[in-house]
Amino acid sequence: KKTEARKEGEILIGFSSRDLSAEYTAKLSEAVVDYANTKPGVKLVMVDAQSDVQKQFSQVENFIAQKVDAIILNPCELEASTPAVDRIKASGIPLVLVNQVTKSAGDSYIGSNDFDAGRIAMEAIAKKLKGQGGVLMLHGIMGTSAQLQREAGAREVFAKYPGLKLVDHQTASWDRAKAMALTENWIQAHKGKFQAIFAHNDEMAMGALLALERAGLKKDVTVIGIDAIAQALTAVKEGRLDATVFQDAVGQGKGSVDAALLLAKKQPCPKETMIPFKLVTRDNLSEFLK
Amino acid sequence: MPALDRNLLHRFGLLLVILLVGLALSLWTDTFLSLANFTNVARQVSINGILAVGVTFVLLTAGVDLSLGSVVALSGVACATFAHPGEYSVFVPIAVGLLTGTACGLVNGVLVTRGGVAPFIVTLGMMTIARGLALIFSGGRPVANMSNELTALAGDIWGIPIPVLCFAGVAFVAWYFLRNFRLGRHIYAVGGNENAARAAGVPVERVKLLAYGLCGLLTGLAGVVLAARITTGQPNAGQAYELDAIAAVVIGGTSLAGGVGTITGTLLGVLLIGVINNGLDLMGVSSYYQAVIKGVIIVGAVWLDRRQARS
Amino acid sequence: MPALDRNLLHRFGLLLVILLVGLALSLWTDTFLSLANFTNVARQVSINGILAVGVTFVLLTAGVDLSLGSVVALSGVACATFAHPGEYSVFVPIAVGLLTGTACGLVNGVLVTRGGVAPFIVTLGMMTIARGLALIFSGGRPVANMSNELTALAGDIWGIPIPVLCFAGVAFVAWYFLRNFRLGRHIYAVGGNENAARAAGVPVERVKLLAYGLCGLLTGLAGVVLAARITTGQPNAGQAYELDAIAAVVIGGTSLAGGVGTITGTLLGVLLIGVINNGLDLMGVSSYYQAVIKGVIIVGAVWLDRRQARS
Amino acid sequence: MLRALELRKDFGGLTVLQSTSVDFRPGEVHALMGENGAGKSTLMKVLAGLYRPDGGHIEWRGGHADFASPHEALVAGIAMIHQELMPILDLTVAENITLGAEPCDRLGRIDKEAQLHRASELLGELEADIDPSRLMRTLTVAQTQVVEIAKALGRNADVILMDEPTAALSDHEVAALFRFIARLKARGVTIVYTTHKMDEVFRLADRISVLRDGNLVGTAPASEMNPAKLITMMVGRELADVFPVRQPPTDEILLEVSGLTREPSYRNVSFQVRRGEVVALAGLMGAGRTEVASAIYGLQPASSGQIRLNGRAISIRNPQDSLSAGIGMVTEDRKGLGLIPALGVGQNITLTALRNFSKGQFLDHTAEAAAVGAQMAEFSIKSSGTSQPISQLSGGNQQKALLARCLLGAPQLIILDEPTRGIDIGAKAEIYALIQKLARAGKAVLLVSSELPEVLSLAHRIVVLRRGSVSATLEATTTDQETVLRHAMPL
Ligand SMILES: Nc1ncnc2c1ncn2[C@@H]1O[C@H](COP(=O)(O)OP(=O)(O)OP(=O)(O)O)[C@@H](O)[C@H]1O
Ligand SMILES: Nc1ncnc2c1ncn2[C@@H]1O[C@H](COP(=O)(O)OP(=O)(O)OP(=O)(O)O)[C@@H](O)[C@H]1O
Ligand SMILES: [Mg+2]
Ligand SMILES: [Mg+2]
Repeated sequence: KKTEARKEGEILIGFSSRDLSAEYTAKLSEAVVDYANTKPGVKLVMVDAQSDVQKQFSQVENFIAQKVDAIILNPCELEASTPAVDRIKASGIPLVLVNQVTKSAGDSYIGSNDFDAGRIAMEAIAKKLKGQGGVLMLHGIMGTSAQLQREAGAREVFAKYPGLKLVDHQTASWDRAKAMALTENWIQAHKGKFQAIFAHNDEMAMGALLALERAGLKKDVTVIGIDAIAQALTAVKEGRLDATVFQDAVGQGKGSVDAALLLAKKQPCPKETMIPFKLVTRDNLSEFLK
Repeated sequence: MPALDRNLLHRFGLLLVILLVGLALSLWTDTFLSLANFTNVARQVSINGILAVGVTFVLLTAGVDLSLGSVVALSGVACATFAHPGEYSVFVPIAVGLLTGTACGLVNGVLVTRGGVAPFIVTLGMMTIARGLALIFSGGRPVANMSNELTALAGDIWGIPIPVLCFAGVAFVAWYFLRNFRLGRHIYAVGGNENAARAAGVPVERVKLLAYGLCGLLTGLAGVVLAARITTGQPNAGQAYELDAIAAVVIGGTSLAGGVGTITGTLLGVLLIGVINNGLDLMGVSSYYQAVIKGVIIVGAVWLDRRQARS
Repeated sequence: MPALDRNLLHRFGLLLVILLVGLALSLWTDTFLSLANFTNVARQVSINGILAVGVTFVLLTAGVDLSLGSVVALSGVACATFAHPGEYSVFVPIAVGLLTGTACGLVNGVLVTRGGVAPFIVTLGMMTIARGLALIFSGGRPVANMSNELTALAGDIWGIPIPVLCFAGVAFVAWYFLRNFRLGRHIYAVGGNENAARAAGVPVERVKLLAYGLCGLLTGLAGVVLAARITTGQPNAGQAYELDAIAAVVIGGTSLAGGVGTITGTLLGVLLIGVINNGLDLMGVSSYYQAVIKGVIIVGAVWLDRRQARS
Repeated sequence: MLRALELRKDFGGLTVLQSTSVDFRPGEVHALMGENGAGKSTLMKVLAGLYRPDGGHIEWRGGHADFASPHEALVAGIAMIHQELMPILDLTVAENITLGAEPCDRLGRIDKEAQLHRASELLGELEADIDPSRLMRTLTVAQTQVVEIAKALGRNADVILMDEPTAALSDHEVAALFRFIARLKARGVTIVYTTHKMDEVFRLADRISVLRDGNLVGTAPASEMNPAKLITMMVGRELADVFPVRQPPTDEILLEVSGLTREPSYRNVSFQVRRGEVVALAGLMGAGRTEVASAIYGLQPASSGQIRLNGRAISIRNPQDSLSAGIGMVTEDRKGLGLIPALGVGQNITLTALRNFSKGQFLDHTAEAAAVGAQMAEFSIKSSGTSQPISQLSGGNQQKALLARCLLGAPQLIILDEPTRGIDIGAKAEIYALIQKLARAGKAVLLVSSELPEVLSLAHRIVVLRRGSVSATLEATTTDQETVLRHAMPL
C-alpha cells in the first residue's frame, strides 16, 4: 500500500528549510510544521537543505516531481537560490518565500530584512555607547546572505557615527564555541579598546558573553545579538545580555502556511508581508517571553 | 580483463541494496517510479558524480583529496568572474574554471610527490587555502550576473540535462582510461604497491601527479557546472562535498589503501547516495530521522556488499 | 623504548616550526607572550586535544574516526539533558556523557571488526547517525539550563582551567598506556601489519575494539567539557571537529596507514594548530587570509618536519 | 661492461657498502656471495638505480652511469629480480609481469592480447603452470616468485641482477630457471646472481665475488673455488659439518593429526609427531604443505579432521588457540605474516611472548630488553640496535628475528615453514643445530622445506604430500632423494 498516496482533496505543501541546525530557522520551521498540523486536510512535508544551495535545488525538484500543491521555500541564498525559484515558477506551482528573498520573486514573500536586523542591533550599540567607542563584530559564515546583509546594516551605522570604531571583526561561523575562543583571543589582543560586541546571531553572542563573564569584563562591554533565541531572552532577562533583535519566527511560519493555502486554493494573497525586526531589551522583554 | 568485468557481479550486494531501496520507494510513494523523477535523480547526482569519478583516481593511488568542496567553490568563483554577459566568449569562463581546478590539483600533486607530505595534510591545507582564495577573489560576496550562454550549461539537450551528459561522458572516459590505457593501469599499480611499481620502472611520481591533476580538472568541471546550475559563483559553496564524493567511491568498493576499485563501483555508490537522498525527501521523512536512516542504509549496504563479496 | 623516546627529537622540525611561529608572534604582537594568553591557548586547544589523543588510538590501528564531531554533540546533549539544576548529582550527567561517547565508539568498533566494513564508511555513517540522534533527543533545540556544578567543569582550579587539566591527564595516561601496557604495544602491532599481528597471537579484533572504545570515551569527555564550556548541550556543535583532531594527529607524525605515531607528536600537532589560530586572531588577520595562512603553515610545517626526518 | 667503482652506501650513519669495486663481463654468470647483511642486496639495488650511491660510481658501456630511478636503469638495459617479493596483489599475473613495459598502441592503450601472450610465453619458458589472467592475490609465495622472475626476464635486459631468485622455489622451477639462464648467457647477457644455496653457485657461476661487512673480500673464477674455500671467505672461519647428528626420538606422541581436510587444498591428512622428533612435510610446490601447517597453527583452520596434542583433542580456530596450547610457527610469508615493519627488531621479537615480560598489563621493560639481548645474541642477529625498524634489516636477519620470536614463547611443537629461506650458510648451520637441540630437549618439530637435502638430513620421518593427500610416510635414514621425489610427483 502506498502510505504516501494522497487522499482526495488533501492539500500537499512542500517546505524546504534553509538549515535546521541553526536555531532561528529551526524555530521558524517548527512553527511552520506545527501550524500546518492544526489545519485539517493539509499535509506538509519538510526537508532540510543544510545551507547547501545545490541540495535545496534538488529538494525543490523533488517537490515538483511530487506535484505538490504549493511550496514554501526558505532560500539559502539571495543570488544562488534564484534558479530554484525560477524552476518552481516554470512548473506553475504556487511559491511562498519566507525569511529570505531571491533575485526572482515568488508569489508571496513573508519575512523581514536582514539588513534591518544588522542596523537595529548596531543602532542599539551606538545609543548605548553614546556614539563613542570600540566595537568588535562576530560574523556568521562568510559569504552567506545573512552575514553579508547583517554586516551591511551594521556598516551603515558605523558610517553615521564617526566616533564608533570597528576594532576588529572575524568570522565565528555562527558557532558558540568558536565565538567564545575568538572573544578570548580578542580579550588578549584588544583589552580595554572595545566597549561593545555585535554578533551576527545570538549563538555567537552567547559565546562572547560567556568569554567576557569568565574574564570578568562583562560589566564594561555591551553585547548584542540577533534572533531572540530562548537562551538569549533568558540572558536578557537576567541582565547578562544587553539586547537581541527579535525576528518573529512564529509569525513568519504561520504567515507562510496561510499564504501557501490561499495560493493552493487559487485565492488572492498579498504579494509581500513584512514582519519587522524588533529590538528586545530588559524593558520590553515581557512582550517576547511566551 | 576479468579483474574488471567481475566488478558488476562483485558489486552485486550493492546493486541489490539499490534495487531494494528503489523497490521500497516505488511501493511507498507514487512519485519515485517516473521518468521525471529519474531525470531528477540523475541531475542531482551529477555534480557529486563528477567529483566522485575524479577522486577515484586519487584514491586508487592510495591518496586522498579533502579539498574537493573548496576547489569547487574556487573554480565556480573564477568561472563566474569571467562569465558576465557580453564580456568574453563562453569558452573563456569554462576554461578558467577548469584551469583553476587543474591548477589546485597539480599543486596538491606536486606537494605530495616532490614535497613528500601526506596527501591528507596537503589536501586539508588546500581545503582551507582554496576556500580563503574563493572568499578573497569574490570579496566574500556571490559573483552573480552570469551570461545566459554559461547558465545554459545547466539546461537540457534532447530532454537530458547537460550536467547528466557531462557526468556520463566523464564516467565513460574515466572507465575506458582506467581499463585500457597504460597510464590507467599504472594508477592501479602505484596504489597497489608503490615500491613494486617503482622497481618495475613505473614513473610513480608522474602517475600520482596525473591522478591529482585529473581530479583537479574534474573538480573544476564540477565547479563550472555548479555555478551554471545556481547561476552564481558562490564562495561558500561545496561545503563537505568531498565527504559525499569519497563516500560514494568507498561504497563502490574502492579501497582507501589504494590499488583496488573501479568506475562502475563508483557509479553505483553515487547512485545509492542519490537514491537515498531523493527517496527520503519524497517520503517526507523528517530531516532528523533522514540523517539516521541515511547513515544506517550506507553502512548496511557496504556491510551486505562485503559479506557477499567474501562468500 | 627508544622507538618512542626518539620521538621528540624526531619531531624536531615540528617543534622548530612551533617555536618560529611563537617567536614571530611575540615580535609582531605584544599580547602573545603572556601567561594569560598561554592559559588561553591551553584552554582553547583542550577539546581538540582530548579528541586528538582519542583518535590517535584509532589511527594507530590503521583505522579512522570521522564521527568525532557528531558524537561530541550527541554526548553533550545527553549530558546536558541530565544536568538540570537540582535533579541529579553532578556525576550522573558526566557519566551519561562518557557512556554515550563510549557506546558510539564501541558500535563503530564492532561494525569494523565483526562487520568487516571499512572504518571510513562505518564512522561516516556514525557521523550522520549521531548528529541525527542529537537533533532528535534535543528536539533540535539547545539543551540549556545546566547546573552550576556541571558548568563549573569549565572553570579553573589553582588558576588552571579544568579542561586543560583534563587534557593533560588524558594525554599523560594515553602516553603511559601506549608505552607501558601490553595492549598499547598490541595497538602498534595491529596497525603495523594486521595479518602478522594475528599470526603472532595478538587478539586483533579485541585490540581494535578497545581503540575505538577508548576514542569514543574521550569523545564523550570532550562532549561533556564542551557542554560545560558553552553551558548548553548543542545538537549542532562540533561540526568538522574530526578534521582538526585528525589533522593534529597526522601533523604530529602519525601515519594514516597505521602502526607509527606517538602521543607526544599528537601534542605538538595540537599545539601548532592552537598557536596558529590564536596568533592569527591576535594579529587581527582578516578571516579570508587566515584560512590561506593557516593552510600554508600546516603544509609547510609538515613538509619541514618530514624533510628533516629524512635527512 | 658493467663496473662498480668504489661504490659506497650509507644508511643514516651506518656504512653498508664501503668502496666496493667489481666488474661484470658480458655473457658471464657472476655470483655475489656473502653472509646475511653483507651488503649484496644493497650493491644490486645501487646498480639497479633503486639507491643512489653515496660515493664512487657505476661504469656502464664505457661511460658514467648515474641512474636516478629504476626506470632509467631499465631503459639502459639493467633489470633486477628483487629478494623482497613485490607483487601488486590486485592486478593480474600478466599485468604484473609486463608492468612498466606493457605492449601499447600509439595512443597508450594496452594491447591485452599481446600482454597475455607475452606473459604466458615467459611463464612457459620458466615451465610454470600459472594462468596469466589470475589475480596475484591468489598465488602462493613460490608462484609469486616465479612471476617476479618472469617480470625481470621479460625486459630483454643486457644485465639481469638476480637477488636470491630461487629462495622460494622447488627443484623443478629452479631447473627451468637455470635452463633459461643458460639461454641468456648464450645471448651474451650478464647475470649477477646471489644465493645462499651452495650447490647452485657451483652449477651456475663463472666467477664468484664474496662480500663481507660491505667490503669485497675477493673475486675468483668458479673453477678455482670449492665450497669449503668459499665458506671460509664468506664467514671468515672454517665451518664444521653443516648437519648435526640426529638423536632418536622418544615414543611419546605429542601431535596427532587425523583426517585433516580443507577442500580443495588438502584432504584426509593424518600423521604423528613424537617428542624429540623432527617430521618433515615434503612435496612439490602447491602440494598443500603450507596449508596443512597453517591449519595446525590456526591461520586457516581445517574444515574437518582432528588435531590432538598430548593425547587431548584441541580445537584451534586461530593462532591464539595454538599458541596457548604450546604450538609455535614461523611462516613462509615473511613479509605478509611475519614482520611488523615499523616496529623495532626487539619489539618484533617479543611480540608473541609479550605476556612473559609483563605483570598484568604492565610491561617490564628491563626484562624485555634482557630477553631481546639474549635472543639477538643467540641468533646472531645483525642490526644497528634493538630499536632499528625490522624492515631495514637484511632479509636473512629478518628471518632470524622471526625464528627468535617463535622460540621465545617456548612452544612444545614448533612448525617451521621454509625456515632457512634466505639464510646464509653459517646461520643455516646454526639453525640446523638449533632444530636438533630442540628435538633433544623433548620438543617436536614439524618442518616444511623445499630443500630435499635439508629434509633428508634433519628429519626423522618424512610425510610426502601429493596434491593435498599423503602419498607416503618415509623413514629419513632409509630413504633417498629419488624415493621422496617419486612419491611427490603427480602420477
Ligand atoms: N633501508 C635501510 N635502512 C637502514 N639500513 C639498511 C637498509 N637496508 C639495508 N640496511 C642494512 O644494510 C645491511 C646490508 O643489507 P643487505 O640487504 O644488502 O644484505 P644482504 O647481503 O642482501 O643480506 P641477506 O643475505 O640477508 O639478504 C644490513 O645490515 C641492513 O640492516
Ligand atoms: N591465498 C591463496 N588463495 C588461493 N589459493 C591458494 C592460496 N594459497 C595457496 N593456495 C593454493 O593452495 C594450494 C596449496 O598451496 P600451499 O601454499 O599450501 O602449497 P605448498 O605445498 O606449501 O607449496 P609452496 O609453499 O612451495 O608454494 C595451491 O594449489 C595453491 O595454489
Ligand atoms: Mg639480500
Ligand atoms: Mg609452502
